[in-house]
Amino acid sequence: MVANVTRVNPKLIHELEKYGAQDVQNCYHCGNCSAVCPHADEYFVFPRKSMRMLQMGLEKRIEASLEPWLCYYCGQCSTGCPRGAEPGETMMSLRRWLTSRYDFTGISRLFYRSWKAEAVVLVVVALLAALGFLIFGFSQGSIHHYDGEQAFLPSASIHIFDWGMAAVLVVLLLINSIRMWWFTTGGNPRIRPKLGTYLKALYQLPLQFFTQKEYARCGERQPWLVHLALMLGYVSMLVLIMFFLHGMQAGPEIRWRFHGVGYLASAGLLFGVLVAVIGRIRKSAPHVAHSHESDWLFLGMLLIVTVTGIVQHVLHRAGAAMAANLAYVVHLSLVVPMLLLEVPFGKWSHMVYRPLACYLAAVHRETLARQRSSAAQGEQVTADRRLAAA
Amino acid sequence: MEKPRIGVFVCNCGTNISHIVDTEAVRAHAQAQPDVVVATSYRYMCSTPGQETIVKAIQEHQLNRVVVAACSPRMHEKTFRGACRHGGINPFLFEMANIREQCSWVHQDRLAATEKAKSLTTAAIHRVRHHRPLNSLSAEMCPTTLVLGGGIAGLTAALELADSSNDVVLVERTDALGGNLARVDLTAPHLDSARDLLTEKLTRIASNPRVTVLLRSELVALSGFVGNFTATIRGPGGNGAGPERQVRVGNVVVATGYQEFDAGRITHYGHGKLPNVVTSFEFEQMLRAGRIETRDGRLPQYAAIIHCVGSRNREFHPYCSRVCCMTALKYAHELKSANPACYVSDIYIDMHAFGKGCEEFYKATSEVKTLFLMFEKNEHPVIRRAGPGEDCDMLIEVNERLSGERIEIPADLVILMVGVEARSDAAEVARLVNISQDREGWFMESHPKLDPVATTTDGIYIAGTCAAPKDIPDSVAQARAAAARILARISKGRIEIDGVFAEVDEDRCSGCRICNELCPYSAIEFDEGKRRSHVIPAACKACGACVAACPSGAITGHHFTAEQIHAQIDGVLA
Amino acid sequence: MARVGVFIGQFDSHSTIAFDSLASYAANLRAVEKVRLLGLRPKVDVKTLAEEIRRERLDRIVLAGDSPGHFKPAFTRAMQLAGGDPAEVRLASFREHGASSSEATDRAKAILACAVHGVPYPLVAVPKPTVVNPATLVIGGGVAGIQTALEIADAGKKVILVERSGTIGGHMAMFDKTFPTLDCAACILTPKMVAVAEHDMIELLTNSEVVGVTGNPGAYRVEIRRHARRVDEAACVACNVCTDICPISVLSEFDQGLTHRKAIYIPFPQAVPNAYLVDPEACLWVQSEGKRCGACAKKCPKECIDLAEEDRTVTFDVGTIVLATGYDLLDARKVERYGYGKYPNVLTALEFERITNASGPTGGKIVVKSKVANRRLKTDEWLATSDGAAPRSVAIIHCVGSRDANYNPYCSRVCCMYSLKFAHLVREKLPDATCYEFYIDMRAFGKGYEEFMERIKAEGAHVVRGRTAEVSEVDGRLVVKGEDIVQDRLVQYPVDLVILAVGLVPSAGTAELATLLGVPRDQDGWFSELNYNSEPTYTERGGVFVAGVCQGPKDIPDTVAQASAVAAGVLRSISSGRGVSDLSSLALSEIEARAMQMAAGKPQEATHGR
Amino acid sequence: MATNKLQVAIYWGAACGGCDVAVLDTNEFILDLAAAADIRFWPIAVDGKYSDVEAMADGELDLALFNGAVRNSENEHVAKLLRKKSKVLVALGSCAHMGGIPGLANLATKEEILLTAYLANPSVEPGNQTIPQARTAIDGMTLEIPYFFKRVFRLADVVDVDYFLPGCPPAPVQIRNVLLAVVKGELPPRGSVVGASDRALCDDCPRTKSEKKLKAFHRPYEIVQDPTRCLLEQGILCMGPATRSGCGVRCPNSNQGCRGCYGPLPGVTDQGAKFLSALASIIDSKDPKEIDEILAGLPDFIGLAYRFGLPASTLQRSYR
Amino acid sequence: MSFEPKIVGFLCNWCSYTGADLAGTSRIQYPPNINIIRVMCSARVEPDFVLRALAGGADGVLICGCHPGDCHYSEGNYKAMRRYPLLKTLLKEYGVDNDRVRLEWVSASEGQRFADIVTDMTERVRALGPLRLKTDLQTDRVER
Repeated sequence: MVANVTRVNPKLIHELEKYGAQDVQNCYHCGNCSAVCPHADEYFVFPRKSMRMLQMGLEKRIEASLEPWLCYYCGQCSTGCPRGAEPGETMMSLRRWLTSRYDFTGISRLFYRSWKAEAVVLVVVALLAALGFLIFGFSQGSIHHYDGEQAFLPSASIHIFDWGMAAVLVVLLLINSIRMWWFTTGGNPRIRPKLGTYLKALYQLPLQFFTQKEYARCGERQPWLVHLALMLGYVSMLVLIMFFLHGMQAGPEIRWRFHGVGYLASAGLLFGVLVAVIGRIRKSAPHVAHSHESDWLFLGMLLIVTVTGIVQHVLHRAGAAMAANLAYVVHLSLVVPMLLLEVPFGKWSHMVYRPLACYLAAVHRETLARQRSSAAQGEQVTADRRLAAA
Repeated sequence: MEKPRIGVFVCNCGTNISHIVDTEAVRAHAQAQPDVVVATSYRYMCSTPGQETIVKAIQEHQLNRVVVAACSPRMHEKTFRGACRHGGINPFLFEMANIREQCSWVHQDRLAATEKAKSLTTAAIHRVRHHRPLNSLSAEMCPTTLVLGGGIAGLTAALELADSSNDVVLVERTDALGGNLARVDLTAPHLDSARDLLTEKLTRIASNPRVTVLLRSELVALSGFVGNFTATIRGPGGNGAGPERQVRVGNVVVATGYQEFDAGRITHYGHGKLPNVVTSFEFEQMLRAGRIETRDGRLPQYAAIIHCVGSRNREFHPYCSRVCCMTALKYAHELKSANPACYVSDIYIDMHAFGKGCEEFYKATSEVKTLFLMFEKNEHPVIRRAGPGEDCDMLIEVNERLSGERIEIPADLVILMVGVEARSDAAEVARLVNISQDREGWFMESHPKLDPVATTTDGIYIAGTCAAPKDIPDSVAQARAAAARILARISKGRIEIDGVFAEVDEDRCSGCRICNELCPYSAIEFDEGKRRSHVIPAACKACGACVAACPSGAITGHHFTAEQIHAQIDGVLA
Repeated sequence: MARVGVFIGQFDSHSTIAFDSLASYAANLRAVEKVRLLGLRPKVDVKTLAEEIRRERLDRIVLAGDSPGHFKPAFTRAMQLAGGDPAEVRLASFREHGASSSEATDRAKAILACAVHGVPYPLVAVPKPTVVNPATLVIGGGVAGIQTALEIADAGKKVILVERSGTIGGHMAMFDKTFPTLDCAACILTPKMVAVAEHDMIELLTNSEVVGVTGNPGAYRVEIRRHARRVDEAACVACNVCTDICPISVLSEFDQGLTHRKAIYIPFPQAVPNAYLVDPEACLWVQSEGKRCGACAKKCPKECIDLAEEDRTVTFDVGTIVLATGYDLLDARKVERYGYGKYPNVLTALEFERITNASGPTGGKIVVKSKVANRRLKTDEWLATSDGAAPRSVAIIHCVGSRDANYNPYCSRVCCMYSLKFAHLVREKLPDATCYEFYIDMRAFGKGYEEFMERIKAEGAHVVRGRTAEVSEVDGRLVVKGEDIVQDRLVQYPVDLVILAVGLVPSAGTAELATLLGVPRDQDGWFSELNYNSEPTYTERGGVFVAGVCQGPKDIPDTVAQASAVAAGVLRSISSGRGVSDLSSLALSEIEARAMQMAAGKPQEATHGR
Repeated sequence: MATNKLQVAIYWGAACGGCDVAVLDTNEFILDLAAAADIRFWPIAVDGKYSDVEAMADGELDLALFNGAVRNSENEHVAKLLRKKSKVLVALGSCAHMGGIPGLANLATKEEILLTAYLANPSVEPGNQTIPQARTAIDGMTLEIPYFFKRVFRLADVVDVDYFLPGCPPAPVQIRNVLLAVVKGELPPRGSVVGASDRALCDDCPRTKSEKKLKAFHRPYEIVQDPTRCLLEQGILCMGPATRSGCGVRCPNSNQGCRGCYGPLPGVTDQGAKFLSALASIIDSKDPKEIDEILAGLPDFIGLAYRFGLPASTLQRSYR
Repeated sequence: MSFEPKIVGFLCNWCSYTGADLAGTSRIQYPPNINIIRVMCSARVEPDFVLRALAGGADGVLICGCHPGDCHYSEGNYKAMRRYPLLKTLLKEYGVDNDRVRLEWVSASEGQRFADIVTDMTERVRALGPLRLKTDLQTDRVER
C-alpha cells in the first residue's frame, strides 16, 4: 500500500496552546507515557502518539482520533514524563480542540480560544435570558407568587421552555456527534466497521454514560467518584427537570419523591464542584495542576447555578416567594447559557462525546482486530503463494 | 663465554609453595644439575634476608647465573633482578621458575606438583645458561616537536609544548591558521564565540618565540626514529615546488583534521541545484554575515535541518560524525534567534546529545519549538521544489519513524549537516610519517582505549579529528594528551631503551624484507643501499614477531632467543 | 575610536550578577556609547535594533550575559541591516568565563571590559606566575588517576596517588570487556596498575582519603588520612591463609554484593597493592576490641597482620592537585518503577559486569541469582553462583535515571554502548537467549561505535526504540512493559533478567572535596571545568585539575585522553613560568588595563572564512 | 701406494646421479682433477669393487664425496666404509646433506612403499606376490640383498660428516671451489657447510623486493609474472628467503620459485618450519576463514617446505 | 601407572600468562600436566618450537595468546592465528593428531577459562595416548 503523504503543520502546536496545551514540544518520544497509561491497549496507543500528531500538526489524523476521549487524565503519564512534556494536559487540550472541531458553528472554537469572548457571550445570554424571564413573568404572573395560578414563572411554561431548549441542544449535539462519528469512523479510510459491529457495541453507550467506568481504570478511585457524583448529580437533576419539573416546583412542602432525589443530586453536584475548585486552586493532582480559563468559567457557572438553585428552593420553602422568584430568575438565566453554551460547545459536551467515543472505540477495536487478522492471513497467503511459486 | 656457574634459590613462600611442593626435593634436584654450584631453599626469597642470601651466594660462589623458583615473574622478577644487580652480576643473567601461581596454587597432588616444580626449575636452569648480559641503551631526544596542522588541535599541542619552553615547528598547508574552527561562528552547546577561542590561541602562538609557524608548507619527507627525526618541509612556491628545508625534530604531532563530506554526492538532496539547500559550513557563513535568508533575499518562514548527511549510512560513511547533532541544535537556536517567526524542523536519526550540557541543550531546543522528525537510517529524505500553490519553496518527503507517517515538511531553507571524513590527503600523510589508517581513513591510535594519542610508530602522535570525529573539548584534550606524552619524554633529555629488543645480524640478513611489514611499530627499517633490514632499538617493543618470522634466522630477540627457548623446552621435557 | 554599544541580557534567571551595577560600569567605559539592559530571555526585534544601531552609529556591539550567544544571531542580522560590520558583534559570556561565585559581578565587569576592547578574556586574565612545587597529588585511583599519575611520573616528577578503597583500578577493574573492540578490561588495565605499583616516582596510598588542604596554588599542603589496613602491604605475599581462616563473611563490594568476601580480604586477585586488608566494620577482633578471634594475625606465616593498627594522618606538600574521583551509579532503587531492590533479578549494569566477568563470582557464566541461606545471619540472600540457571531472556533498559527531569537530566554517555556490549555478551554466551534493548536514542558516536551497534543488531538482539515503563513480576517471571515506537505498539516481554543501564552520578564525597578545594561544581554535581571548549581539564582553582568522569560522564578513551591532557597541564605548570594561580587573584583594574593595552597592540585576529 | 697425488673416492647412495653429473659438469676442471688426483673409487665412472675399498688402509683416502641419502643397509655400509678410509668425508648434494628428494619417502611407511613398488602398481605383472626380502632361501642357499630401512636417513645420521656441500645438484663451480680448497688445505672448521653462502638466496636474487603482504598464492602458470619483482610478493611460492644462496639463483632466474635445495640458513634447525613461520606471517588477513581460504592455495605445503630436507627436519618422518 | 601426558604451553606474557597467574591467585585447580613457557607475545612462538617440543617428548602443545584485537602489540596474535592452520596441516602430514596442538585465546581475566582449557586438553591428549616421538626418533636409528 502506498502511504499517503501528509504535509506537517508546525503551526498547529501554537494553535493548541490556546486550548491549553503545555510543553508538548518537550516530548522526545521515549514512550513512557503510553506504556504507563491504563487505557492504552493494542489498538489505541497513546498519549505519545497523540503528542506526536500534535507536534507535527497532522490535523486530519487528530481529528480522526478517539484517543483524547479515552484519556481520563489520571496524570500518571505526566508524573513519569522525563521531560516534563505534560502528556495528560496535551490530551486535555486535544479534547477541547476536538470539541471545537466537532462543533460546526464555530462557537466552541471562539470560546476556547478566548475566555473573554466566552465570558461576554455567557453574560449577554444570561442577561438576555434574565430579561426574557422577567418580561415573561411580569407579563403573565405576579412576582409575589411562586407557584399556583399567578405564578411568576409557572412550571408548565418553564417545562415547555425546557423542552424547547432540549430540542435545540439535541439537534446541536446530534449534528456534532454525527460529525464526530464521521471524522473518526465514517470518513476514516483506515476503519471500515460492519453494521453488526455497530449494533453489537451499542450497549456501551448507556453503560459508559451512567457508570463512567473507564475512568475507574485510572488507578486512583477518588477522582472517578468525584466525577461520577458530578455527572450523576447533573444527570439526575436534568431528568428531574425535564420530566418532573412540576413536582420539583410544587411546594412549599417537601415532596420527598422528587426533592429527595433533588437533594442527593444537589449534594453530589456541590460536592463535585467544590472538590474540583479546591483541587484546582491547590493544584493538588496532575490533572488539576493546569487550569484553562474555560475550566474556571465552567466551574464558576456550575457553582453559581447549583447555589442559586438551592437558594431558590430554600427561599420557596421558606415562603419568601418574591425572593424565591428572583433567585429563580437568576438561576434560570444562568442555566440557559450553561445549557445552551456549555453543553454543545463547552465541557459538558463530554457527557455525550465520552460515551460516544467509548462506543466508537469498541467498534474500532473489533474492526481493527478483524482487519488485522485478515491482513495477516493475506500475508500468509502471499507468502504461501511465493513459496509455491518457488 | 665463561663457564656457567649457576645458583638456584627455591622459595617456600611461607607454606604457599611448600605445602604442596616438596621444595627440598626441588632444591636437591636442582643441585644435581650440571653447572649448578649452589642450590638453597628459603622461607621467603623475596624478603630482605632472602634477597641477601642471593647476593651473598653470588659473591661467595662467584655465581654468574641465578635461578629463583618462586612466584610469578610478573610479581617479583624486578625484585630478584635487583638482587642480582646488588650481587654484582647483570640482572638479565637471571631466570625465574613460577612454582607458585602455576604450580602449588593450582595443583593438589603433592607428587605431581613436585615433579612439575622440578621440571620448571630444570627448564629455568637450562635456559639461564644461554642468558647474556644485556644493557640498556639510550638515544638522544631532540626537544623540538613538529606539529602538522594548524587547527585547534595543532594550535593547542603547539602552545602546550611551547609554553613549557620547547621549540615547536607548526606546519600548515593553507595560508592561515585556525583550521575548520575558523569557519565557525559559535560553538555548541553553549553558543560561545569560536572567534574568541581562536583569537586567544593565535595571539599566543604569534607572541611565542618558541613556535615557528610555516604557512602554505607541507611535510614531504620524514626520516629517522623517535627523538631523532629529520623532517623535510616544503615551503610556499609555485606548483608545489617551493624551497625545501630540513628540520631536526624529536617528536611529531599529527593534527591534520578532517574535511567535510561533499553533499553533492547525495543527489536527492539537490545541493548545488536547489538554491536554498546549503551545507552546514555554508550556513555558518550566512550566520556570520547576518544574512539568514534565501538566495533571493527573503527571510525563510520554514527552515529544515537534515542530519547525518554522509554519516551513519551504508552507502557513504558508516560512522557517526559526532559533532553534527549539537551543531544542528545550535542552528535551530540561531535560526529562532535571528527570526523568531521561523519554523524550524530538525530531521534526525538518533539525537546524539551525549556531552556535558548537551542533553540540556537538546531540551532547550525542544522548548523553542523545534520540530524534531526522525528518519530511518539508510533511508534518505527527498527534497523537491514545492508547487506554486504552496507557501514554501521546497518540500522534504520522509518516512517519519516516531509517527509512522509518510510526511512532507515545508522548507524555504534546508541546511545539510554534512559529515566529517578523513582528508583526501590523509593516506599521503600516513605514508610520510609511517602510521596506519583504519578502513575509513582515520589515523589509527596505538591502542584505542589506553593509548589514544600514540601511534604504533614511536614518536608520532595523533590529535584531534584526524583520528576520528571529535568535538572541540575532546580535540583539545587529545592535543594536550599528545603534548603530555612528548613533554614527559623531552624532560628526560634522552630516551632509555631497555636491553630487551630485537636485532638483525646484518651478516646474515639477505634483505628479503619479510620482516618489514610485520612490525606494528615500524621499528624495522630497510636500508636500500645495503639491501639489509635493521631494527631501531628505540622503537622496538620486543614482541618477537619478526624474530619468529625471519626465515634466515637473522634476527635475534634478546632474552627470548631461539636458543634460550629451545633450552627451556628441552628443560621442561628433561 | 570605535563606538561601542553594550547590550546586557539574561538567559538564566538564577544569576547572581548585579546587572544594574554592571550597566553603569559599562556606561563609564571609554568608547561605550550606549548601554541597554534587555532583561530575562529577551525577544529582540531586529528592525528596531538596526534602527538603533544606525542612529547611535555603533561600530561594535558587545552582547553581555550569562549565555549571550543565544541571541547573537539577531544582533548580527541587525548589524548587517544597519550597514555595520557583522563581525563586530562581540560576546561577553559570564557563564563561559565563570562569573558565578561571590565575586561574580566583578568578574562579569572584567569580561565585559575585555569584550568592549575586543580582546578575548582568557588572553587577558592570566594570573601571575608562581613557583610550583614539582610534586603532584592525584586523588582517585581509577583509570583516569592511574593514567595521569603514570604520565606525570614517567616525566620524572613525583606523584602521590591517593585511593579511597583498598586497591587501585576503579570501576574499570570490574569490567569484563570494553566496547567497541570487546577487549578485556583486565588485559589492558592490570599492566598499568602494576606499573603504578612499581613506579619509583609514584607513592601509592590506598585506603586513604584527603581530609585537609591548605596553602595556595603551586604550594598546597594536603592532609591525608591513611585508614589502617592492618596488614603490612610490603610484606604481604597474598597467600590467602588469613582469608581462609577468617570466620566472617560479608557481601563483597567489588563483586557488587553478588557474592561474599571475608573480613580480611583482597578486593580482587589482581589488586594493586597485592596485599590483603581488614574491614574493621566486619572484623570480629576489631569489633570486640581485641577480645575475640584474631586468628588471622596468629596464622599469618609472614606475621604481617597487625589488627591493632590505627588510622594515621600524613601530610604532603604538593604543587598541583588532580581530581580523578570518578563516579558512582545512581541508586537504582530511586527509579521505583523498575523494581530494583524488590526483584532480585533486576540488576544494575555493574552487577551484570561482575556476573559476565570471567573472574567474577560465576566465572563469567551469565546466570540469574540464586537464593542462598545465610546461616550466620539466618536470612536468605540472593547471590550469583556459577551453578545458577541461565536466563532464557534478558531485557536491557537504557537511560535508567538519565535524560530524565525526575532524576538526572543529563545523558550518562556510556550506557548505550555498554548496553550493546551486554547484548553481545548475552548472545555470545547464551545463543538461545532472547535479548531486548529498550532505548531512546542510540548514542553510538565514537570511533567504531556505530559499526559496533550494527554488528550487535545483526547478531540478533531485539532493539526496541522506547523506554520501558515498568518491570513487574507475573507468575514468578519478570515482565517488562514498554512502547515499541517504531513498530507502533505496546509490548510486554517476560524475561528472566533485567539489566538496568543506570546513569552515572558524581562519586560520594565529591561535594566535600569541592568545598575542601574550592572547586565549583555544575548543576549536576560534577566538577566544573574552567572553560568548556578550551580548558576542559583546568578548574577555577589554580593548580587543581580534573580528569575523567568526575568532570562529566565519559567513556574510557575520552577519560584516558583527558587524564593525559591533565598531565600536560601539570608538567607545563612545573616546567614553565606560566602560573597556576587562581583567576580570582586578578584585580578588575588590572584586567581592564591589560585589555586596553592589548587592544592598542592589535592582537592577531582569527581570520574568518576561506 | 705412496704418491703425493690426492686420493679421492666418489660414491652415490640413494640418489639420482645428478651429483655425479654435476662433478662432471665442472668441465675442463675435471681433467685437472684427473691429473691431480687418483680417483680410487667411483662406481659410476670407474670400475671397482667394495672389496677394493675395504682393502684400503684406514684414512688412506684424502677425500670421499658421498652423494645420495641413506636408504638401505648397503648405503650405510659404504658410508661407514668410506668414513673409515677417508680423511675428509663430504656430504655432496642435498640428499647426503638433508635427505633430499628420496627423503620425501619418509612421508610414507616402508610397508606402503614396498606395496606400491611391488604389488599395487599397474606396471607389475598381475598375480605377482613377491616382495624382496633381505634374506631369501633358494636351493638351500641364503640369498642376501641389502636391507630396506624403515626410513630415509641423511648421511650425517649414520656417520660423522666433515663437510656438507648442499645443492640439488650442487653448482659445479662450488664443487670446484671445494675441491680446490681441499687441495690447498684451506678448509673451514669441520662440520661446516661449504660451497654455499651464509645468507639467503634473496641476497643474490636480482629481483626487487619490497614489503610483503599476501592475499593469495599462485602457481607460476596462473599469472603473468613481473620478471623484475620478488616472486613471493607476486604470490608465487619461493623458498629463497629460507634457503642458503650459492646456486647462482638458478630457479628464480628461470621464473620459478626457489625450491630450497641449498638447505636452511645457519642457526635454523628446521627449514620448513621456519619458512612456514615466515610465509604465514605475511598473509594479509585477520579473519580465520579468509586465512583458511588463502592457505587453501597451498596444495602440498609439506612437499614444498621439506622437498629436500624431511629427514633433516625436527620430526624427520611421518608417524602415521 | 596410567599415562600422564606431558603438555608444553607457550603463553603470551600480557594476557594468557597473566590469566594463568589469575587461575593461581584464584586457586582454580587444573591438572599438573602442563609446563608453561613464557613468551612476550604469541607471535614469538615459532612453529619450530612446537615441533621441537613434540620431538622432545611432549604429548601436546598449547599456545595461548590474547584474544584477537586485544594484543598488547596490536597484531601479534594475528600472526599466531595465521601460522596455526598451516602448522596443523603440516602436523597432519607428520601424522600428529591435530588435537595435540592447540591455539587458544585466553585473556588476563580468564583464569577459569585457562584452567578449563588445560583440563580439557589434558583429557583429550590422555585419550589419544602417548605420542612417543622422542622414543621413535631414537628407535628409528637402531631398528633400521
